[in-house]
Amino acid sequence: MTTITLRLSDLVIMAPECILLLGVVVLTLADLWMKSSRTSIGIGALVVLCGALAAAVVQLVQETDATVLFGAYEADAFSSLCKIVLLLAACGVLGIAIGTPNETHAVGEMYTLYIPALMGAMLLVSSREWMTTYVALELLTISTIVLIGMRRAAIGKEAAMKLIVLGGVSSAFLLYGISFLYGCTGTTYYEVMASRLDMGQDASLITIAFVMIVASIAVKIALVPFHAWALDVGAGAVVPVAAFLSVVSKLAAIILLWRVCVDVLFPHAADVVVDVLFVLVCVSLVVAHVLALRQVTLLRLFAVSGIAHAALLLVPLIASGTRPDVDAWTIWLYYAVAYVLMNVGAFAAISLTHTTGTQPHVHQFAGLVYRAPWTAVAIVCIVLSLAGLPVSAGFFGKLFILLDALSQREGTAGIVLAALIVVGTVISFAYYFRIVRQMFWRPEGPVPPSSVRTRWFAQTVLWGSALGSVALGCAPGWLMELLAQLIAHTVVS
Amino acid sequence: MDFVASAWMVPMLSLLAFGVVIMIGERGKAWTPIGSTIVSGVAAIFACCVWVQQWQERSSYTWAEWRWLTMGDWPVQFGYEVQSLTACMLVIVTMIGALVQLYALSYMRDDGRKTTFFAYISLFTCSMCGLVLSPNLLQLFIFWELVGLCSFLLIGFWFTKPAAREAARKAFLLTRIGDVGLLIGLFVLYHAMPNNSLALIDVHNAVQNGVIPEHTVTLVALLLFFGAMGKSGQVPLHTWLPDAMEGPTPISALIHAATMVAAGVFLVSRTYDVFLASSTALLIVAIIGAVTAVLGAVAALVQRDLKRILAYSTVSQLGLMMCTLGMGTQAALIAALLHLLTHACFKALLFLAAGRVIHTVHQQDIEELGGVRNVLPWTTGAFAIGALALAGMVPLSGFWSKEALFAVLLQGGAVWVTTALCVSALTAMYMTRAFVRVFLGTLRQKNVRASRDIPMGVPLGALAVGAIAIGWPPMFARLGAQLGEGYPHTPAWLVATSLGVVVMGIAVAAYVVRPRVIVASTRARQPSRKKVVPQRRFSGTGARVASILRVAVWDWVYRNGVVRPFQAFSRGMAQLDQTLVRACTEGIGTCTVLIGKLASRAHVGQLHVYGIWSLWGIVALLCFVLWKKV
Amino acid sequence: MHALLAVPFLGALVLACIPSAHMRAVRVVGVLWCCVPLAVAIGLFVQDDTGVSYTVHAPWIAWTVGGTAVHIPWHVSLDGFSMPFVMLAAIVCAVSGVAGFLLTKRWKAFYVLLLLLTTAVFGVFVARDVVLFFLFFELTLVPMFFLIGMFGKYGRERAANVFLVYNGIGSAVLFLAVVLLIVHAGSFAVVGTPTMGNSFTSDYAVIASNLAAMPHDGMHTVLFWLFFLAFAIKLPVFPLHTWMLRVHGEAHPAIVIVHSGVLLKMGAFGMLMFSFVLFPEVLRGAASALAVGAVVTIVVGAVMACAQKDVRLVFAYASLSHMGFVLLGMVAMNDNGVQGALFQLVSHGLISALLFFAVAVIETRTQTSDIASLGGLGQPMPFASAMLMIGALAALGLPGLSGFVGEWLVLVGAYDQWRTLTVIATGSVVLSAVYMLRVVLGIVFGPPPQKHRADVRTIEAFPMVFVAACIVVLGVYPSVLHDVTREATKTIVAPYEQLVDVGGGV
Amino acid sequence: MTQTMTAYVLLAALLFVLGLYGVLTRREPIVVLLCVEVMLQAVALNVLAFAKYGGFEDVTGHVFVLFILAVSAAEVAVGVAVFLALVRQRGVDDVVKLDTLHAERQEE
Repeated sequence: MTTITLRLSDLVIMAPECILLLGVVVLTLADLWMKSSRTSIGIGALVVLCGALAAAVVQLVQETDATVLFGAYEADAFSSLCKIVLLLAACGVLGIAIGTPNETHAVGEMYTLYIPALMGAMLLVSSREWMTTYVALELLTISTIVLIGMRRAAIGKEAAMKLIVLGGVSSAFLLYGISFLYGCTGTTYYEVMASRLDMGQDASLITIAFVMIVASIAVKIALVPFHAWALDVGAGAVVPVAAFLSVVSKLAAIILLWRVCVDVLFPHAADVVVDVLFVLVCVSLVVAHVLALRQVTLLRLFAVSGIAHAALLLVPLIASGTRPDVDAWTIWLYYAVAYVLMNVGAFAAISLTHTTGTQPHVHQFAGLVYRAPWTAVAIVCIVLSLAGLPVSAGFFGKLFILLDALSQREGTAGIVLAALIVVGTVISFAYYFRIVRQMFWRPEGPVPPSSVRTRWFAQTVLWGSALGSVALGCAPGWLMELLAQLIAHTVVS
Repeated sequence: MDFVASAWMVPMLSLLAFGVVIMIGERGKAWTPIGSTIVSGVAAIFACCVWVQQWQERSSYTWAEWRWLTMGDWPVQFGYEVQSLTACMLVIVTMIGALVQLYALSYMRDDGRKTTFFAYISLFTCSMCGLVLSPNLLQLFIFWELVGLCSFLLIGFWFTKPAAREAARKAFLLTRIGDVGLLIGLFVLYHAMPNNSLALIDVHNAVQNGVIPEHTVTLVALLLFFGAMGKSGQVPLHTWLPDAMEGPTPISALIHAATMVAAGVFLVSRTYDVFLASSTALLIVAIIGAVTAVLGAVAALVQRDLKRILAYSTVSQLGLMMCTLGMGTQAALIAALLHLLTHACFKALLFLAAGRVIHTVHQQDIEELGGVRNVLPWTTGAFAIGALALAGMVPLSGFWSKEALFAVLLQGGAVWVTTALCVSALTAMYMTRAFVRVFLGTLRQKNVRASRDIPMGVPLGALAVGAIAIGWPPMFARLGAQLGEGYPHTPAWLVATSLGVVVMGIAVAAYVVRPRVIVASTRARQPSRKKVVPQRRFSGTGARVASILRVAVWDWVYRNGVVRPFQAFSRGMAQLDQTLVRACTEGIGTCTVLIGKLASRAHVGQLHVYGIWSLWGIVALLCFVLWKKV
Repeated sequence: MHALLAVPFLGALVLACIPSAHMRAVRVVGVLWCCVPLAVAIGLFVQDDTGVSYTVHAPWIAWTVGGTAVHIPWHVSLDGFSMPFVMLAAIVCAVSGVAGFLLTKRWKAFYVLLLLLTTAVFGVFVARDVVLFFLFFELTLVPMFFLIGMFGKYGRERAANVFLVYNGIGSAVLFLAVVLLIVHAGSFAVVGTPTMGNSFTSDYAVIASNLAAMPHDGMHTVLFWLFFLAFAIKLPVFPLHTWMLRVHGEAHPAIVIVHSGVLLKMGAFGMLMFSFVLFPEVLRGAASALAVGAVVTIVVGAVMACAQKDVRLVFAYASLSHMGFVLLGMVAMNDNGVQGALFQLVSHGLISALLFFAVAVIETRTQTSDIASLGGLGQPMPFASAMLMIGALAALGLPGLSGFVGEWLVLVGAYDQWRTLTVIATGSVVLSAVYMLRVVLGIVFGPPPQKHRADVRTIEAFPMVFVAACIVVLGVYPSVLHDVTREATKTIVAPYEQLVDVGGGV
Repeated sequence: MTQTMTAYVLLAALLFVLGLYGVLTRREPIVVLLCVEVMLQAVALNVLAFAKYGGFEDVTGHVFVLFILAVSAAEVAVGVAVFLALVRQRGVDDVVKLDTLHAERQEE
């Protein structure tokens, strides 16, 4: 029997999460105490995030590669990179949140609650054990539910209710699948489980368990046909929460799927799982794009388009077949960064033009170019990236993904995937450019010109994302090279 | 000075005139027309020098060094070639061009776009000279089209008149149809030629050496002739030529009588080797020429418009030339060219005289004209000379050239010469009719005063002299000899017959068409034009036949057989494109949006529905996996 | 050569910084800046006479980890093949810039977008790297979308949407094709060895040589058709042309100048460079079918042009027909055909610019482009009418103007292979005269209008004269352009001709 | 021993399906939440059965069950809170009526 010990050095390895934990405690107390301006709490949360970001960067630079808690938590370059991406995204979301008028019952919680949710996401990235995974996942989900439900309008609660029920069911499925795997192996650690699984004996059972796990994670990612909640929940949340859902939660779930597939599923049933994912991705690509065509409610639109991007993010995983190589990881990370940039930017744009008390609608962009020409230009950059047009991060992301898909997966499957991606891209022009049309071709709508306030945080987020997108579009090689170098040894080993 | 070697100066002078005149524009309308006329006069004199020198030296000169284009590995060299035929044509073109410009100084005096007119004429002269001098069929084609352009521009010169617009359009399109044939002919030739050369000398050699297969030669010959048909108004592509009379009369004289319309004959002559190598092509040329000659003459007989009579006469004469060329001998070539030469002279004379009448009386309907003799005695004389020359009266130039034609046709066969004699009789008849109607009788228009107009008079005089003098037998024979070997000799009986036919034609026409003498006081009571029922001598069945023969038949056929069906077809196609094709291509997008709408509608917002979807999703995945496993 | 790309882009940035309130400054700077690329292009053209071509080959994007290395070099080159296109683009963009004066509002947006578009267009023509080409190709989409949608008639937005979606489909297909091409043939490894290596490049030259060394397989066919489809939408080929009619009919003439003058040419450029040159074996099998398609495009375009009521639509269908000639010349894939296609492209670009500039001038005076309600403009507007006339005559292939040379070469080239088809195509020359005369005579000839219409101003006259002069020069002495493209064309058609020689003709 | 385990696993499966059925058919939000809870507890039962009769030496399974209990409790707590808020704000006590966010109102 080994005793569970948690040394200080272990805490250092978990530094980003620890900082977040500490931060959330301090901020909650401060919120109780001060009851002062809500913005200061928000800024405090931002500082906490920056601290965690710094910690993650330091870990990355130091090439920390260690496990704690008997391997339940692993900090390596890839997870550090993922955490950095998530943290950056969360910073953006917080920036949007600070720039958005309060529509919730809460005062400080609307900032502090992001932190535990983010913590869940980060733990998910590092987790190598099912219990940890489950707890992290639920931490993420429940915090998000609270964030959604805090909205004053009833639709917020409705959305929260839907997420609770469907999220609960999906968790149940996940756990049910896990329980069978546990039953076959007697362990909850990924690696041990992978080594103990015996496909000869309980093939069907294990396969069913695998499918359940994949499907329940697909619910979190909102792949078709498990996507329907995402539309309603996205539309029911306030803008920053919707951004969080669409960026951080989704990315975390995708990373989880990636991890689980690589560590547990692929060694035993790569072909089956890849087939399942292939079907899901194909269906998602088609349905999401077509579905988005008619959406004019912005949050709903971005919830749907997020599905398509998520499907795209899974392509490198599918393409690799058995064990993703460095390319797949790098490309995935590149597109994840692009995804964060463009989606956070898009939500910042929504928040900036949004009139409090209404559902964000495409019409809110009407005539923006007359009111705020430079904002309009930034939004155009974001839209270009979303639609995958040059010169933007999204363009190269798509290019890399397609290159990878076609070079890794020869034959029809690769071509089908590629064809679906490009067809989807065309359809996406139609709905993304609706925003552009509104901005440039419509006269100013009912929104008074003053509604674009100088919300510096949201503005900064918008500009940061827009410039980041363009910069990545101009010099994509730089980031690719960097990412490849950073994760090379992690993946190869 | 070596005039032959510097023959390029001739078109260049005209081009220069064109450039300068068009650049200066209306600002220089006081002097640019005069300048342009002087330049063209210089060009004409230069051309004469070229001709004379060429005549004396009896040599041809070719310069083709200017690489215009490189097709494949073969450079297309442009340049100019002076030989007897081209030198002769050069003189005709520049001479008549200069005279017409001189004439136009007066004729167009009050026109607002006078300078444009002169610029166009200069451009035309330049293009025509370029055409004539071309050593290369491609170059020839380029100038061929350019003269067509000038013709189009000048027919539509009075562009505010709808009739002029339609005439211009028709002229362009019908000649264009011919040109396309010519173009295809060039493709065929290009591919058939051993080194892809379109130089005339190479074509000559290739055909002579029999390098090109027989059927290809026939094809090329026919296609070349098709081009010539368009330009030279051969049936059925001739209908543009009468309509082209909407243009100013000097233009009708220059382009639509003397020079451009003769380009078809020139083309056939220039590529005569190709035709000689194919008897089929020759036969077709002869048949179409004969048909055109007869139809044109008949149509001229029934026209009311003075200029249209002349236009149909041109059609008829060109048909005669073509028919002669179809005989396929060296003599035929010479005869046709001689007739081309004399025809240019007297037809230009006739047009200019007619123009003088129109300019003075402002009327060109011969039923409304009469007694112009009293106002314009000199013009009457000039017209008479022209008409007699055209009819083929004995001392005049037309007689000699026609005799040559008859001789050649006789060699070809009795049917041809008979046809030609018929045409000759008809020619005499319609010219007599026109002359009697216009110049004899009583003048109906009042307040008609003819001023003494030197710019108009000089060309008339010069051309009248030409129409008489060219036919001076020794000179004429030498001319023929210069053009080539084998000047035809006409048997005496044929000369007699042809003269008899002409005299008979004149007599019949003079008997039937009496000059109309009207007492001025009765005319004064009926000033309105519509009450004057034109009195036709060809009445009853004759009138009906006349109206059919007026060859408006062709217009009817074109309108109902080609234009209208094509318009309907094109409208139908356009409609189809706007509806069906658009629906098929853009329908994909619409369908996608529709599917999106349906899919979006399916998201009813209810937990249970979403849950059931997810459940079915899992079930489906499980089935899929298990199926895969099995 | 990079100045070509940098100058317009810089201009866009500078203009973006001028406040749009200073309308005069915006317009002056805009127009002048539009002419700078032209000057640069002329400079390059003159220097290039010596036969030196400009090429820059530098690493751009590369990542090398594990077993796979991917290189996307920055390979741009200005050779005999791209030179005419660059010149054309420079001229047309400058003309369009001047035509921007005829707009009534939002000059700043116009010039910024136009300059961006110019950058992208130059990029398309000089790129010798597959990814770079695609990038610039896509980059043209966005400014054009805005330009169409912001300026024009009532239906402009629909036109812009249709433009975006259809060209989007085109570039999506292109995207797929590009990626497949890189994966299929971008390998550095020696062809024929069992492992195809894990190192990819998107350099056009490498891909071309790899493809030439590879045995012909099904993937080649797929790629050929993908590329063809992508560019056939852009060119356009019947029946993929409906979007282009909308653009021609609805956008402002200043934009149609660029669209018709340059953007359609990108389709031909790409089709030649990617479909026909890279896959001669496939072309050999498909040439006859494509030639039929080309002739159908020619004839159908011409027939439908005869029935249009709007000047712009007549010109749009005329463009369709002329692009059919281009396609015919390209599929003939011999010296004359390809040269003719290139010539026809340049000439059509100039002619379109001239025609639509004239339309712009006329439309600003009369507020209509309906043939029936125009007429007799020759009297009040002699200059504009003359220019319209020159454009129309050039378009109907009158010798002495540039249109003829292209058609002549194309048809001579095509006659080599398809007799009947060429004759039919030649017959459509008559139709082109029919519709062009219908338009020109309808507008210029006839009784003059009641109202006074002012003739062109100097600023309007200048570009028209310039373009008309170019048309005349090309028509009178085509070797100016022809000699530039000759060597390039020879290298392009050599593999195909070799193939045909070996196979004993198509 | 294996038979016992099979029985437990079957029971757990039955419970899981029952819970799922309840979630998908019941209209009262609180019952739906309870059914979710039933599903989770079915899993817990499953895990326990494996832990007890699977022949594994450690307590992983038991610990897992504890985690499941705790987390599901938290989830239900949030769920009930949201439910109460909904009832208070809108008086909704039927899941079917929770369709304000449906597609038709969000469309163009």
